[in-house]
Amino acid sequence: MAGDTAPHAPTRTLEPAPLAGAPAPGAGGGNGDAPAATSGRARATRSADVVQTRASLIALAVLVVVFAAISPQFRTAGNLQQIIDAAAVLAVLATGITFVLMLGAIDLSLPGVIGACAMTVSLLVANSRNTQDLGLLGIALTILLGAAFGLLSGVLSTRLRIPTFMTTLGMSAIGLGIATILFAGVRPVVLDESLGAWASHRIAGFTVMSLIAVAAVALGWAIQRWTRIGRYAAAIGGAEDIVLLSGVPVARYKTLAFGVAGAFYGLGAVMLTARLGSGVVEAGAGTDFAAITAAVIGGTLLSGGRGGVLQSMIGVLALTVLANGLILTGVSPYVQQAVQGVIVVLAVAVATWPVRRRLGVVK
Amino acid sequence: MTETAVETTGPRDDDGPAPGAGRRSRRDLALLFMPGAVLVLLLLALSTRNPDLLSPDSLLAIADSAAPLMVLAIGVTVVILCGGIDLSIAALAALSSVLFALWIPLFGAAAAVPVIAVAALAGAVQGLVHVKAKVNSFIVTLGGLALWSGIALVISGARTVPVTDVDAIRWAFTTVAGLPSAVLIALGAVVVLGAVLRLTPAGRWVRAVGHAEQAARLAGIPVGAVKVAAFTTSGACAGLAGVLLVARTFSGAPSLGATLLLPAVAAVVVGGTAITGGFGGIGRTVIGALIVIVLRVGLSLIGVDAGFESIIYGVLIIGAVAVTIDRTKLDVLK
Amino acid sequence: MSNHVRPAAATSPVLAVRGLTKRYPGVLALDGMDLEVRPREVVGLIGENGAGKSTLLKSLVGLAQPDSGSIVVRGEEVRLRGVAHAASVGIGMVFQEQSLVPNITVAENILLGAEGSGVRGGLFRWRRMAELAQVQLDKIGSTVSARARTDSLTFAQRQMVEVAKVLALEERTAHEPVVLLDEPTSVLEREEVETLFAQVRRLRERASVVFVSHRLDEVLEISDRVYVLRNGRVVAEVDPAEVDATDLHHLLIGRESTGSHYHDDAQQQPAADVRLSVRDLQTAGCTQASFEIRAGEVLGVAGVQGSGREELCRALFGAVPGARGEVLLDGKPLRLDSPRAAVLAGVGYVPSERRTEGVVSSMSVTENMSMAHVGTVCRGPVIDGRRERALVDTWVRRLGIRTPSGDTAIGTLSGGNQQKVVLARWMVSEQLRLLILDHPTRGLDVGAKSEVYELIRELAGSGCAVLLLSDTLEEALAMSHRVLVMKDGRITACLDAPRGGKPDPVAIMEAMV
Amino acid sequence: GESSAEAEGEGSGSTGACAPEDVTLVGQVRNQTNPYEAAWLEGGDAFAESVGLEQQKLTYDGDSQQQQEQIRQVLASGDASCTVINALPNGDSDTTPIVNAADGADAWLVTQWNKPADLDPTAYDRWVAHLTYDGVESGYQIAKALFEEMGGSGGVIALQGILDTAAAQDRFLGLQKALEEYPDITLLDDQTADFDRATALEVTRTLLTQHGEEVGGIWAANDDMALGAVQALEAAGVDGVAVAGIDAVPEALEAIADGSMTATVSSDGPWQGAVGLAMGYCAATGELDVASIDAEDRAFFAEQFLITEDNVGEFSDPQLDMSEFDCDSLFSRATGPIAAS
Ligand SMILES: Nc1ncnc2c1ncn2[C@@H]1O[C@H](COP(=O)(O)OP(=O)(O)OP(=O)(O)O)[C@@H](O)[C@H]1O
Ligand SMILES: Nc1ncnc2c1ncn2[C@@H]1O[C@H](COP(=O)(O)OP(=O)(O)OP(=O)(O)O)[C@@H](O)[C@H]1O
Ligand SMILES: [Mg+2]
Ligand SMILES: [Mg+2]
Repeated sequence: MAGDTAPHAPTRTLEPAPLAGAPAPGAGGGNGDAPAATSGRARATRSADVVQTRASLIALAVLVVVFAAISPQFRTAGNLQQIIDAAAVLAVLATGITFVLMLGAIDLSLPGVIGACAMTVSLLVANSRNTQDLGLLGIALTILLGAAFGLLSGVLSTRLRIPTFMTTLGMSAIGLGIATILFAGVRPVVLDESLGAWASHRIAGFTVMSLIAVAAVALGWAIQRWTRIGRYAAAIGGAEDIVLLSGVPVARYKTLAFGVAGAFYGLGAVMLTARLGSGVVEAGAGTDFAAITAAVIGGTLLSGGRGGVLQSMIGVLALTVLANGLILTGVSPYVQQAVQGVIVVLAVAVATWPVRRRLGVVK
Repeated sequence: MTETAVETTGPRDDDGPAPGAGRRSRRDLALLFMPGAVLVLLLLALSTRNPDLLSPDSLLAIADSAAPLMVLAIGVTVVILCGGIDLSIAALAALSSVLFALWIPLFGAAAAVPVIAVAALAGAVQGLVHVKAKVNSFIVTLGGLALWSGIALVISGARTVPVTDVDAIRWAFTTVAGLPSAVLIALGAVVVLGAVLRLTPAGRWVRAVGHAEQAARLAGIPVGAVKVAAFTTSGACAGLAGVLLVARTFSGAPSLGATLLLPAVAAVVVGGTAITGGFGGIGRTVIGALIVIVLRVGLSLIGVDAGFESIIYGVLIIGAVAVTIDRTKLDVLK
Repeated sequence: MSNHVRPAAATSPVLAVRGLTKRYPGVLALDGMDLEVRPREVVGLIGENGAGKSTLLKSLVGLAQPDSGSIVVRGEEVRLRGVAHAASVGIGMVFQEQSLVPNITVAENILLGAEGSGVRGGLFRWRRMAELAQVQLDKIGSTVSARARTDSLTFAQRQMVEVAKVLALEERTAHEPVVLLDEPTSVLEREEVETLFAQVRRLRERASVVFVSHRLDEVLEISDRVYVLRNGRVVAEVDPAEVDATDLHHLLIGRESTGSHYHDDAQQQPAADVRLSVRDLQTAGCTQASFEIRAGEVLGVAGVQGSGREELCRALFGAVPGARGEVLLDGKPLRLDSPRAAVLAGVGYVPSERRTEGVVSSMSVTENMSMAHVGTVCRGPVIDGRRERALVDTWVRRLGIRTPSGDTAIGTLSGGNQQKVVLARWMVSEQLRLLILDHPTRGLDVGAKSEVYELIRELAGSGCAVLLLSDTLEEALAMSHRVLVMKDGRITACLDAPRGGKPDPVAIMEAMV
Repeated sequence: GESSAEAEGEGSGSTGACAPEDVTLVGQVRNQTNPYEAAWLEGGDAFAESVGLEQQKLTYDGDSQQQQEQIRQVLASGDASCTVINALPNGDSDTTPIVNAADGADAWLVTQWNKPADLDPTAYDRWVAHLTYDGVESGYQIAKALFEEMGGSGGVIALQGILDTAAAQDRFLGLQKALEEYPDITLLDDQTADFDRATALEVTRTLLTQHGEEVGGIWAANDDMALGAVQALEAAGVDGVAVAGIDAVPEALEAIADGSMTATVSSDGPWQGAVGLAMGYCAATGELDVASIDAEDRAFFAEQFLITEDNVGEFSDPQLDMSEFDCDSLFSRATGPIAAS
């Protein structure tokens, strides 16, 4: 038979094996979309993981380079600050939603939760509507409220066994309802100076809010890396049935992951309120899709178990740079949205193109 | 070993003594009719606050209101069945409404045909990108959402495009034998799509791809083609929905119907179709769309404040799903 | 070989099952099962597909709730609520590689849900985690790094991690654990089986083991006592020292094994015309493969894990992206880029991974069977329900598939029956010209295996070419007319294996490694 | 008036004959989550109370489909000939179906803000009136106030509303008109911020980086965006940039009072909420003969008020003057017919 004397044997470990391979139960749910698990296939998936993150980074870099080349304003230090400041809220929200996406679940509750939390915080700190002046305590209570919303989403999803798409969609409506009731026709203007300073006071050129966001992201990353909530969320997203078989109370940890996410949304709502200067019911409109898109662009997949807080941050920066750059390069407002949509798809497509064959099932 | 997994992910059997075969199928039957029962219960409950809701006129108005949503929802059902998601439907419907309004002077009533064809093509493009570049359908269609609304904005000059020749769209808003024609058109779409999915191999292919794409591929099912076809169908349905919207507002607009996305997906889920794919069907979505519409309009008519209305909507929609979905069909809950 | 030194018969059992009954819709899976497991012994469990072995094991870890009967652990009756509960009384199960989470580290997997001092104050202490996991890995002498990501391990390595994970039970209970192994060897090569058996013997020093396998010789080799199950009941309890495989076979299927297992006498001479001709097939894992198969010929492919034989087969079916080469089926070029094209050209493929690649488990037997060639039951574009039912009934009867009805979800059938449905999926087509079988008898009981062999013979007899990747070398030799041997992605030999003149396995082994 | 009104009256004339207690009052706005529309509904409530009725409040979340569904359902429940609807159509395209539905059900209708140019209330018996504000005028007025504040020279940036709305387009036209009169003012950039506060904040910050010192003023198509811009200026630590908006939401009034905003324009939401119901109520009870209303008043621009530092005190606590809703003084705020564009 053909050439027994190959100059060198196939390098079995150097290159990741293609899809075909040894027996491989996608360990996860019945849909077979869980990460494949043979050595060959697994190595492929994992390297696809790495490649995807790297590709997102490259896409971000390309965006930066292109905009910098076209627009002199884009290159300024002031604009860098602006981008960081603009990314702050989305960064916090995306950190939160990453915990949910890691589970393989989805969260559409942001508009409602943020609306309710924004109204709550603006009514708890010194404001134009009532005589409350809880200051930091008010902010803490708001974050707790966000966490409570998250926990409720989690409890409803896991105990009633309802798809998270639906529970969180319903939760969004409930949150908006609560926000509307709290609003009662008059917008509470935030008079609390320290909260106001979040948006206006600068330290080393960055707003307080940006620094808080950095801290929050770091905290999110730490939770993901060092706590059961974070680690189990990844494991559950990787193979929920197996985690269950190992005796882990999956429902509890899913719920807690939603709770953590909710706390971040609560913080995000406080930041938005600080920025807007008053309690706005619709403060969270559109943040659900923005946060999910950011996370997914960064390589946190909707199927769960892949990505993470830091990856999501790549997406946050990419989206912010894109919005900023399109304005600075003078793209007509009429087509900005369309251009943004195309670039997002292109960026993801180009990023995955080299590994598309190894990706297996893509939903 | 292979079996181990099958068994462990199989139906949960923790509900006490073994149900006999008979009881089991009764349960299935109950689940089958649950969405319908929820719909009836909701109507009855709402009518205690507003008895007019049950009048024939009112019921017909509900059906009429539901028509565009229903058409959108059955389209996205096909995509969801094969495991994906289509977020572009509402934007595509808006674009279609603009195209329809612009093309009526050229083609008259027949403008609906090229409009639906263009929408189907748009769906197919998204499907191809998803299949060929292996980009998550969520992202592809999210990009689509932005792109189609951008195009609609540009070709309409960011304005509402009025329909000058109302006769050209009369077919879509008259009544036939006492029934609004929009309802009949929607039902026609339901019947055609339902028949294709039930009677031809297409339905199985879609479900097989949704349940176990790899197994489907290795059984020789043209997985890529099935997915592209699903997105094409979804696009075509969005096109038809756009046409129905024009017949409702006598104009096309770049934001017309853009708010129907989440209600449409909610209709699919409330009907009992698994959001993870594989299980469910068109008929369920029809009931789901009606439930969503009853919730949307019914609640605003029983006279509670906007805040409470929203809360009740949230609670009821979660409650509706809680009783309509068949949990044994969801291996892992996402 | 174990020397079958029985522990004192008087020792009270660690685990006893009394009158256990479990009913599924249309099936009595357990029918008053009685058995016991004593301290430090290996209990073999054999039975046909669907005899209730897995159901029993699942009941023992709280994954299935029996309808009646009792489970007694160390003299105390328990009602197991779930895996965690079972673990707390010292019962653990190896679900094979199925039960490792791919995207986390080995240490996390081993300690999953029971991190102990690996988590302090709610925070993971990664160094401690690694140490704790290493203790378990050391027990079985595994060299795997506790910090490695699980999906970077090889198949055999993961199996070891699996065992280490179950052994971690010891740390959590005051008692010696009972370890349940459900068909752990069905996907292993002989070498790996040896490693596993070494672990099991070591395990017996400190635990009891229940071992399920369809390979009777293995059961005889490792067990101290063997229960034979049939229809949810124990029909015999035997001492491995006193029986041989033939006796077990007899007990198992209730009748004498008919002649040769492999139906050697049914092997016919293949036709002269070349059915499939492969020139320079090239993929990432398999280089310059060239060979031919004649109509009616069974071509075996032998090779160790990673030899590329699976990739070769998948490439022929169009399931390996980027495969190149000149492949002619009956003289016509075969596209290598789509399974669909292969199916339309008359090629069939039975993947080794039944659960994720073979069946769509929540769809019905009928739908699974007619999936590939649904055209044969269509009238125009519409599926003809009556014709389809008739076809399925025919094949259910012909292959003796045990299913409550054609509408049953295939996932609830036993593995053997699922496999038969997958085979039928290809056999329904009149135009089947080449069938690629990847480990077709994996997980099948001896009876079912024999039936599958008969089917393969029949298929070949009718002129279909068969490419066969076997579980064992013995199987490959017995079933094939010729055997290709692969190593490191290359074909290293091609041996004739005519009836009565089968080559020496040793020669093949040499070409393999 | 056009004769078509009389000609088409078939049985259901243009004069109502409903007993006051049989009238159903329906007020429909986008949502109750912003001060302007909340005030609108309160005005409606006040009017309803003054005639011993209750207003049914509908909100549709800025969702055209939901608005249509609600209208259809309100009209489908039984006899609608004594139903009065005061609606804020979501967009131009939504007015036609609302009008047709009301016409088909013989309900009394008043619409505000949005209407396609070729749709004329005089062609209908029971579409009492359409009232709106001259967007060109409001855009122009605040632009002038803004430019004056800037001393007649410098650079401005414009924040547009949702691009496909007439309001956004007209107001922007007004800005351009003012720009022609002030040659020393340059429009540095215009971007859309979707009438949204958070978006306006981001866009403004980006534009500030781009144009830096050049920015002397920010023209916003509504107050929400203006307030977002104010917030952005504060965050960027920029002083001395004038900001103007439209709508006179309470926060904007406060901002004008404390000097962080220059001007806004009030349309008087409570009055809008009340007057629409009042028109329908008078028509339904027969006190107002729709056919006899001056054609110029069937589709009119209502009076709007430029608010600056000088007069902000008068607007900070708006009170409804109930005498404005007597059936014979309903059109007192009309400033002229809607110019066909
Ligand atoms: N979840 C389930 N739902 C319905 N029937 C089931 C389920 N699990 C098992 N069964 C049925 O119970 C019977 C016993 O199955 P079990 O899996 O215990 O057999 P087994 O001895 O393990 O077979 P194999 O050797 O093929 O693994 C079979 O007929 C099977 O079809
Ligand atoms: N690009 C590559 N470079 C080097 N080696 C590769 C490459 N791609 C695949 N391989 C190796 O080739 C082997 C192909 O494995 P395959 O599963 O086909 O083996 P097999 O002989 O079928 O095993 P088994 O008999 O157990 O099924 C894999 O082990 C993989 O590591
Ligand atoms: Mg292999
Ligand atoms: Mg079994």
